[in-house]
Amino acid sequence: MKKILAADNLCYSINETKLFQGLSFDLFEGKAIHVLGGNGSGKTSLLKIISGLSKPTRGSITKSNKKNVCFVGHKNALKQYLTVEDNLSLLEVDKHNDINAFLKKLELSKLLDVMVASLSYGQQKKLALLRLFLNDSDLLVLDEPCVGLDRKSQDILCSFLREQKEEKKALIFSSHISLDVDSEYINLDKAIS
Amino acid sequence: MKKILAADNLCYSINETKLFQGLSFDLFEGKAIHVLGGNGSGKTSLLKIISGLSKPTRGSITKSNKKNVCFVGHKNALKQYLTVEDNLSLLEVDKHNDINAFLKKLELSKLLDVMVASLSYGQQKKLALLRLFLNDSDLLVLDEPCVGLDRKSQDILCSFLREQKEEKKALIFSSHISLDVDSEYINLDKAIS
Amino acid sequence: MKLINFEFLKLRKKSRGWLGPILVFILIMTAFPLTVEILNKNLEQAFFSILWIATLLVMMLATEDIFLEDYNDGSLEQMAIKYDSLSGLVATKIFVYWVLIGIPISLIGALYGFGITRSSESALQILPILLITTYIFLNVFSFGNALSLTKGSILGTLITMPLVLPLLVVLGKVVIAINLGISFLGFLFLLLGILSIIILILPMIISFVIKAHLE
Amino acid sequence: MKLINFEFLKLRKKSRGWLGPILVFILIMTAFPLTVEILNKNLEQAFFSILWIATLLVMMLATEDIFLEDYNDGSLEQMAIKYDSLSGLVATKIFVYWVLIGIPISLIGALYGFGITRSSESALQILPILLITTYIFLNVFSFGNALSLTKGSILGTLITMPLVLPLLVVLGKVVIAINLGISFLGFLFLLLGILSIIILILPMIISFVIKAHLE
Amino acid sequence: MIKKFIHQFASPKTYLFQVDRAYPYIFYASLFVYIGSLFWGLFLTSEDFVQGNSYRIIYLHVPASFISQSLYLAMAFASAIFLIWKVKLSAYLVKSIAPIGAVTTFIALVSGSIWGIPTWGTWWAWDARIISTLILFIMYLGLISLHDSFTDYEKADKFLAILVIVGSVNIPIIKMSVEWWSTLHQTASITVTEKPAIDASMLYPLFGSIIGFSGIVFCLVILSSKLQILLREKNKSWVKDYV
Ligand code: HEM
Ligand SMILES: Nc1ncnc2c1ncn2[C@@H]1O[C@H](COP(=O)(O)OP(=O)(O)OP(=O)(O)O)[C@@H](O)[C@H]1O
Ligand SMILES: Nc1ncnc2c1ncn2[C@@H]1O[C@H](COP(=O)(O)OP(=O)(O)OP(=O)(O)O)[C@@H](O)[C@H]1O
Ligand SMILES: [Mg+2]
Ligand SMILES: [Mg+2]
Repeated sequence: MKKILAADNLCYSINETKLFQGLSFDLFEGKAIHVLGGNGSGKTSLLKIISGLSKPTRGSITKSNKKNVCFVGHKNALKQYLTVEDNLSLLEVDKHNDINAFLKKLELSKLLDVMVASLSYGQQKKLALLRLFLNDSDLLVLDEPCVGLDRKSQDILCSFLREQKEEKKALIFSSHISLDVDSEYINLDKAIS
Repeated sequence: MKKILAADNLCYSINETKLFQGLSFDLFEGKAIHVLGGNGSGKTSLLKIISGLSKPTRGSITKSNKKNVCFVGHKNALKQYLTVEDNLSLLEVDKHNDINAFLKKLELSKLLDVMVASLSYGQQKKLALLRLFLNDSDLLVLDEPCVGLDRKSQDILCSFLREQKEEKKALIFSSHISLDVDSEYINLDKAIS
Repeated sequence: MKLINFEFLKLRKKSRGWLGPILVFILIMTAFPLTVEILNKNLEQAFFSILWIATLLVMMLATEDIFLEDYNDGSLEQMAIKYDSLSGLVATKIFVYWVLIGIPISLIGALYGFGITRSSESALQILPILLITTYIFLNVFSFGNALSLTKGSILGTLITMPLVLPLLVVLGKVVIAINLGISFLGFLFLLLGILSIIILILPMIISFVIKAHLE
Repeated sequence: MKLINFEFLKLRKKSRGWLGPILVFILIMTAFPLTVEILNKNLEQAFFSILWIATLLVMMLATEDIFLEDYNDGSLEQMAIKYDSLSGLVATKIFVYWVLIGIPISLIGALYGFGITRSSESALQILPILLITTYIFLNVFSFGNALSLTKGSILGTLITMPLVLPLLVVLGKVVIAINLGISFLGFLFLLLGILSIIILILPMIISFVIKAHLE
Repeated sequence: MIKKFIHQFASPKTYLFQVDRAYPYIFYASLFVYIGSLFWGLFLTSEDFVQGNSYRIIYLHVPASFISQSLYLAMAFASAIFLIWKVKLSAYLVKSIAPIGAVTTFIALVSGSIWGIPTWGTWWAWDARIISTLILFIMYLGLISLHDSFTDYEKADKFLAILVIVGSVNIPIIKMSVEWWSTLHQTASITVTEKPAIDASMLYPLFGSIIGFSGIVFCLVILSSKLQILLREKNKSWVKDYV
């Protein structure tokens, strides 16, 4: 099994507030990690560090393949003033053939001409998840991907994640609701000193 | 039992897309309604109509007391560039004495000097919920109040809602996760023609 | 009263909101002599043009997110639920903007006028004109911004242009009156008249427009 | 190449983004004769001052959310994850802004120059100067906006004004050169030199700043 | 090697203790020099032929103008060190110089304006050097507000340093402004290469006042940097001991 990610003794603090200290873990291909913790425990901060957006205060992150990370965060990276279709064309996509299948599955295919701003909250989230579905990265970093999704879309997401695990992708995600994906747990509430 | 809200034959459509049709229900004091429905089924639209923000395409809404609605939506109504404390001072609050108690309960009391922009997603949501907690309205309209909250905060929210029910407030909320509050259900998926 | 306090707090804390426009104004007025070299005669002649246009632009800048911010973060929703009509809120907002931005800019403009024309009389004449003009501009641009609230469009700018241009003509006449020493009181009353009509009507229209946006 | 297409699409569709600044420019240039009455001599003298200041302001307006929008909606995050350095993206963005806003404004400015000075020669001389100047302004203001990314564009303006004011001085000299019929080629090369340094260095600095913001 | 050396030498702790020892001497020495030159300049020299007594404000104006630019250069230097070697101390220094620079620039502006009334007959002129001093003042304000607008100190330091360095392109412009434009304002009367253009009886006290004033401002910088260090490192154990 290949090691996709190794975190060694990560510490992160903002203005003297320590969020986590001495966090070490490995992530192998085909495995998933579910980051747990209360609000403000540092889940988003950890995931940002993993995806390379920010740097830990101390400790180090080693990735097997630096460029191949897919990150889906609280922010949707959608252009509100463009239609769904235009937003799709802005998406840098690896699997072009699957677009229509996914649009149909997520019940977005009728909304291609609608401006993103007038979509419902969950529909926007689904559109943002297309970035994940159409991507071919080795490491998937998801920050609360289920927020605002209805049951059906949650199931689609989970089954997609399970598929990805079988395809030897590595997953790390945070979520307050439990996802139906086999995973190890990291609890940040315990990591606070 | 007093009737707080009566909805009669509500229809709502945007650009020829019918979201719901012929929706009729009553809401009595001390009762709760949970609005169900998939993404884009019109939950937010319905709640906006109820709180008076928009008007139904057809049908009518009658409220016992027009001015006394508390609405918590997807948008937090927080000023990102102000500190938590300043945001609180902007909040029009009915129960001044409870502020500190709630801040403590929600673990926000240490963050008074922090800018809202640097709070975590869930912390911002909790701050937005203070509008609800400190308010003394008869009709509480909540659009997915649980989004991004951790288990503990969800429990605080639910127990607050149960209290409110006992105090003869009327509740109507939408949520994809089930809340531990006794309520009737309205399913908008079935209301689509 | 509470509303005024709230708006004051918000605008004051958002330094980009109020200090920003004032600084831009100062910078325009300071930069402009740089572009004409030190031929002081030219300076004086162009001064008023620059003054009016700077005022216009800065008021436009200042009102840019007078409603947009509240709309985006959901505060407007909350207000709309609480009050039947938003016109009180709108009028308050514009008033606060005027106090925090319009008045300082009028004072600074008059000061520059004094510095450049070297005549304390004309500076004193500019001051009331500026005070009224800034208030009018703020109202008109707020209207434009309310119209183009969600679309990120230039609809607002387009619509306000025909409203603002005639005002500039009046201001041009004022300058001539001041330069020739003709009484400028007539213009003052004209502007005051325009202002009082605008103050009465525009907030109501703006409130209506905003409510429509929130649907 | 893909980046350029993306940015073109985004800016084009956001009419407030590109048509807006152009309209504001036209507004200023049209409004200004109104404020100086029809004393045509004054007009010509003040024209260049107004032209430079209008250009400066409109470039400032145009870049206002060159990065902010992408930052707020999370696109910048995605880009930063994808690429080691954002300087390519930054340079592309600025280039697209120049093509869609800078070039039209330069053309319109030259046209106004022709209309007011009635000399096709000076209009032709203004054009390259404007083309270069707008590009420089866009770069500098982008820098300011990157620094003040989350804090509002006006802080950015405050920061960058001291950087652009010296440029205005140069522009002032250009006008004198044009008016006196002195060769303005020296200035052209000076501006070109400034531009080429800025084009090389600023996108890198901006990219660094943005990365820091995303942390 | 260099990096290690700098880090050792420039630890806020060492700095603080060194500075504490040297500070009183510098302060009293420069106070003495400044007051001495003021005394000399104000009471022991004769009236200027053209300007009368008003020229005596020179002992405030020139030192303030001089130091306001020097402080900016110092900031640029410290910023470079901070960005290259990540020396925290220099970030603290940059932050603590900014407000003092703003104040001295302000003094230069005001004293110049006051001086302008008797000599030029106006308190303000659209003169290149005056405007460039104003620009410097605005730059200081910009720097201060940039740092203030971030609650995250690390980011704030980084941004501040970048802006200082980019902004330093203005310093030569301010220096050269008098030569490049035809202006009302004096060109440099003291240069290294040429013979001074003013009388010795004015020159020496002027020199003295520049040195004295600089020393006093230097002490202010030290004070403010001390404050900055204590503020920023308040959670370190040695700071608790120190206080
Ligand atoms: C607001 C108005 C003024 C400002 C902003 C200003 C600014 C400056 C600056 C930046 C310097 C340069 C210091 C240096 O190079 O180290 C300077 C030097 C000087 N200023 Fe002013 N000044 C003003 C008014 C005046 C007036 C009215 C006078 C007297 C007529 C004056 C006389 C001088 C002299 C004699 C020097 C020394 C030149 C030298 O030896 O380098 N200044 N001023
Ligand atoms: N300037 C600051 N001062 C103090 N604390 C800060 C500051 N900036 C950020 N924080 C804290 O850093 C933490 C950031 O947490 P993060 O966003 O990683 O939480 P999270 O686990 O994702 O929470 P959520 O479940 O709510 O999304 C928060 O607790 C926040 O209060
Ligand atoms: N211009 C338009 N054209 C077509 N459909 C539109 C338009 N504007 C809005 N809609 C549709 O109206 C619906 C709005 O639904 P609403 O926001 O009420 O959903 P919701 O039930 O709250 O969903 P969610 O669970 O995702 O929050 C969406 O299905 C959206 O696609
Ligand atoms: Mg989070
Ligand atoms: Mg919804």
